[in-house]
Amino acid sequence: MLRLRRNLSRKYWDLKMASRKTAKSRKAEKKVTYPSAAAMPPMAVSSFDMSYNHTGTWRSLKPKIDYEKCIYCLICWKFCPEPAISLDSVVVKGKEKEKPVINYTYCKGCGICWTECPVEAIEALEEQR
Amino acid sequence: MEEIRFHGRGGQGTVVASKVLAVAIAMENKYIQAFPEFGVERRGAPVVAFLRINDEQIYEKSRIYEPDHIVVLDPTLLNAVNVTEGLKEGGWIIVNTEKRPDELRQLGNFKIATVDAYAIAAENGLGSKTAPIVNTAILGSVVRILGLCGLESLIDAVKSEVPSKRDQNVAAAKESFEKVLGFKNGE
Amino acid sequence: MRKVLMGNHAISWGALLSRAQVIAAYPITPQTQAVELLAEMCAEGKLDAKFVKVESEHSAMAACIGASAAGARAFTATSGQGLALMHEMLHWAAGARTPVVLANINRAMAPPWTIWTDQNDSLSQRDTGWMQVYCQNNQEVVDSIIQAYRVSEQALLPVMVVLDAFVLSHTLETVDLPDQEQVDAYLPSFDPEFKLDPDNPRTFGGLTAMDGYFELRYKMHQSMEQSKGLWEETGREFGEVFGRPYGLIETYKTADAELLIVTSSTIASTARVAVDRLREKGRKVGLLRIRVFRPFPTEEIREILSSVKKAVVIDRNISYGSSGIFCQEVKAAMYNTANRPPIFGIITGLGGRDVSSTDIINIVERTDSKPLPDSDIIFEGVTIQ
Amino acid sequence: MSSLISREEIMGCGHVACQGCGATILMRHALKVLGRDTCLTIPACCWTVIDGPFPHSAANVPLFHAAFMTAGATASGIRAAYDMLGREKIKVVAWAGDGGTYDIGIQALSGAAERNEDIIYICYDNEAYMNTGIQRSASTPLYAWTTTTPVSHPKETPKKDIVSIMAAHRIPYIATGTVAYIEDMIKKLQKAKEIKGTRFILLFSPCPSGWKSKPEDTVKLSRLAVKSRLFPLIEIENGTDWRVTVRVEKPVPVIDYLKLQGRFRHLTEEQVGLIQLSVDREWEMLRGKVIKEEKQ
Repeated sequence: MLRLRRNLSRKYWDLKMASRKTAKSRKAEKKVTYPSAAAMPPMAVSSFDMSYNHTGTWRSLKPKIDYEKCIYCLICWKFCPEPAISLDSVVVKGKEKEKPVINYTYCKGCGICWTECPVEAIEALEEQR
Repeated sequence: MEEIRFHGRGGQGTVVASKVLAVAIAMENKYIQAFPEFGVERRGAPVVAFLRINDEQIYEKSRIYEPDHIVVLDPTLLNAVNVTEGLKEGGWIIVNTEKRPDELRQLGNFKIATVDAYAIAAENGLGSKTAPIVNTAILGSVVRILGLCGLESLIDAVKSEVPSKRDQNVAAAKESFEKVLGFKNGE
Repeated sequence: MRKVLMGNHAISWGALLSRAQVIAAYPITPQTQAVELLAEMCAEGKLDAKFVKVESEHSAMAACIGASAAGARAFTATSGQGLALMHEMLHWAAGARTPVVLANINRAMAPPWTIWTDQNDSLSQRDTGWMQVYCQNNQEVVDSIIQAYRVSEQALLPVMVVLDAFVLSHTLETVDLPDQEQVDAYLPSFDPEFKLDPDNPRTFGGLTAMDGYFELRYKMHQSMEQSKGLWEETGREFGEVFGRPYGLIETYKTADAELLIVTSSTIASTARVAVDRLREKGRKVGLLRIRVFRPFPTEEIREILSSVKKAVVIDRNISYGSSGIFCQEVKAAMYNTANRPPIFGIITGLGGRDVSSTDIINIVERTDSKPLPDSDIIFEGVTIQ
Repeated sequence: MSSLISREEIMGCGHVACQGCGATILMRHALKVLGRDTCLTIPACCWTVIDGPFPHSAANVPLFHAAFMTAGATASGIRAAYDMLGREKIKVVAWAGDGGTYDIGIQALSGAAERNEDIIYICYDNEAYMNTGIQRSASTPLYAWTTTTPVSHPKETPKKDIVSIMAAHRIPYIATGTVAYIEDMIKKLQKAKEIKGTRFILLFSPCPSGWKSKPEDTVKLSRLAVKSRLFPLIEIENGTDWRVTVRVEKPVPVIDYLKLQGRFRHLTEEQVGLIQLSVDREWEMLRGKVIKEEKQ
């Protein structure tokens, strides 16, 4: 019986195992379109992230952080829906702080950051195109 | 192939009777097919169950129109429904009744067997006084008369298929096997 | 192990022997004993599975799909209205390529209320992407569920194992239960390549633009086509291991047949008796049983039908305004062939009306005087006047 | 405040949510709390689209797109599978809109809750069918405009009280949350994570496209909803122990919230008054149920 199991599994399942890839979501430079049905997985299963989609192009107003005014409260970072604000580390007045940095590749210019900023340190500039 | 039709009333265990007999016969390596009259069984209403027995696989999947034998679990059904409908000439009618077989000559040119299954069921405490459950108390007779399987197989089937009062049901089946009265009309 | 089982319990045993891991089901007459026994098997630990006692058939299939996508072998059983309620999710299971197995008990659709058999419930799901297997006895129900998982998990398409209400679901038959160890060897555990796994996070079924949907559907069809070979192979190997071979179709006395009865389910079983009785009368009659309806065994049907003088297709179903559904499919399969016999399409047994071997003999004999059918749809047994 | 928030971003950039989408801020923070050992199932809703097209996804956790009415059932099935496969630690989360929760999905949700499935069901509530183009749902508030409740016949019935419906299921944990009070939501999700059984989280999710509000007002609107007592932040244990988690001392008039949204532009003074009355009445009813009010 064990032999039969092995035979069967070789026949049907080894092939599948061989094609198994450990691919996690990969970064994609552009929208992936499979060249053929044969190249596609059997079902609509994702293999790539959304990083190709540069939503910064949606923006008509561009937020600009004035780090002179910034109190490093991180409210802008907290409320960013993209998230297009990442945290950098800086030393301010001898203290290590987390500094919000806007990633313009993805910032859609929604304006939540400049609306919520408690010290009006974020300016909305007309997008130059 | 032999085909048997069971007549009873909802709640009497008619379907269980056909099932227990089917299991008993299957133990002796025969093919069986047992089914109720497909529908909604209601307590007290007349019900019918069918049983086919064959040495080979059974392909016919229709209901039984011309049974070889009839089993009647409730004597009052003799007046309520046409129990002999389609019964093949010379077939057995096995009836739960106090009467002797020759008192049922009016049923026609059939072989008749009787057993007082109510009394047997009551003695063994099966069901209530007003509604004794007679399935095992008639199956002993069926096995004896029709010779479909041995009493031992029936007892094993009763043990495996009847959920409660196993010993009493086995006793009822044995008693029924002993007490059945057989009569061939015209003889 | 030989056992006496009703069709509903054959379903439960099929799921148990296949080691289903998640069962999600909702009760409906005439399926109830199947889920009752499964619940008992799970509660007693005979079957190591989780039974999700959902609040509808729609949810039953949704839960099966979720479970299957997460990597568990999922099972459900339903009938008639329940299957109709599942319709959306049947598409979902197939489209998501989740190898769920479902036992459907053919129950005629309401209104009026009815609980007896005909095939309109399952045939209404013809185009959902489910494979469909029509069983003729309780033995085949157990065997087909086991085979269904093997085919399904390779083809990544769900399978519906179909049986007649009451004629099988509530009928006790002698069933030879396969040995668990042998089943384990025959059916390896479910280990899908793509599953919901935090270690390899993927999104399933996301919005697909016009660039991909068509190809994915093409692949579904392709898998369906390829599964024909899988069914043949799986059925043949089932025979080697368990002594009961199966195929897409089953033939009986077709070698020299001039007239062929084509049908499915339990009518096919009864038709075998009719063939024997007609042969006793000197008639050269054969039987073709369509076991697997999706994928449709076009080639097999062509090969056999092209050598007979007449074919009678018996349908326990109807496509209103057209004809019997098996008949349509058989005719379509034959159209592009050179030798096609006249095909008589018979509708009978709707709503569970009994079909005996005598009825089938009558159907066959009524075609004797006719070289061609008077109509594309012939009703047998309906009281019209 | 920000120490509560994980610095790890799970939800990725490039998703296709509208500018100022509340539901995206909520997802971002929910995933931060839930962590990577989470499996999402999402029925038809805005997030069906937001996540991105095949073969892409912004979720970065396993995600199963489910049929509209099946979030509760699909999550139940995934849960059952993980339990059978020895992966009990994975958290199964249904993430559904108000349509998929209040309307078409309520049966599957109620079924899952009654069975006390070990799942977290999160409804992000933007008060209408936004993904299909702003049609009214059972969650749409009184007098609001939607494309199926035009200004000549605005919605005549109040928003369905889904929280009470879920409380009636006596599930172990229910909570409400919103964008402006992210820390409150984080604490609730952290608590929910540790509880077994069905946990229901209702997240109030401003939608600039559907509410005809400015994208930059998303946080402000959610704050005003809480401060006007229109959307109280509460939690309920076992369906019986109600608590207000963010106490509102001096409520702002509801008009402050309404006037920022185009969907309420047509309101008469009388209608505004009636909305205010209903908010006050609901608040009194809530106070009757609450055992404790907490200061934030």
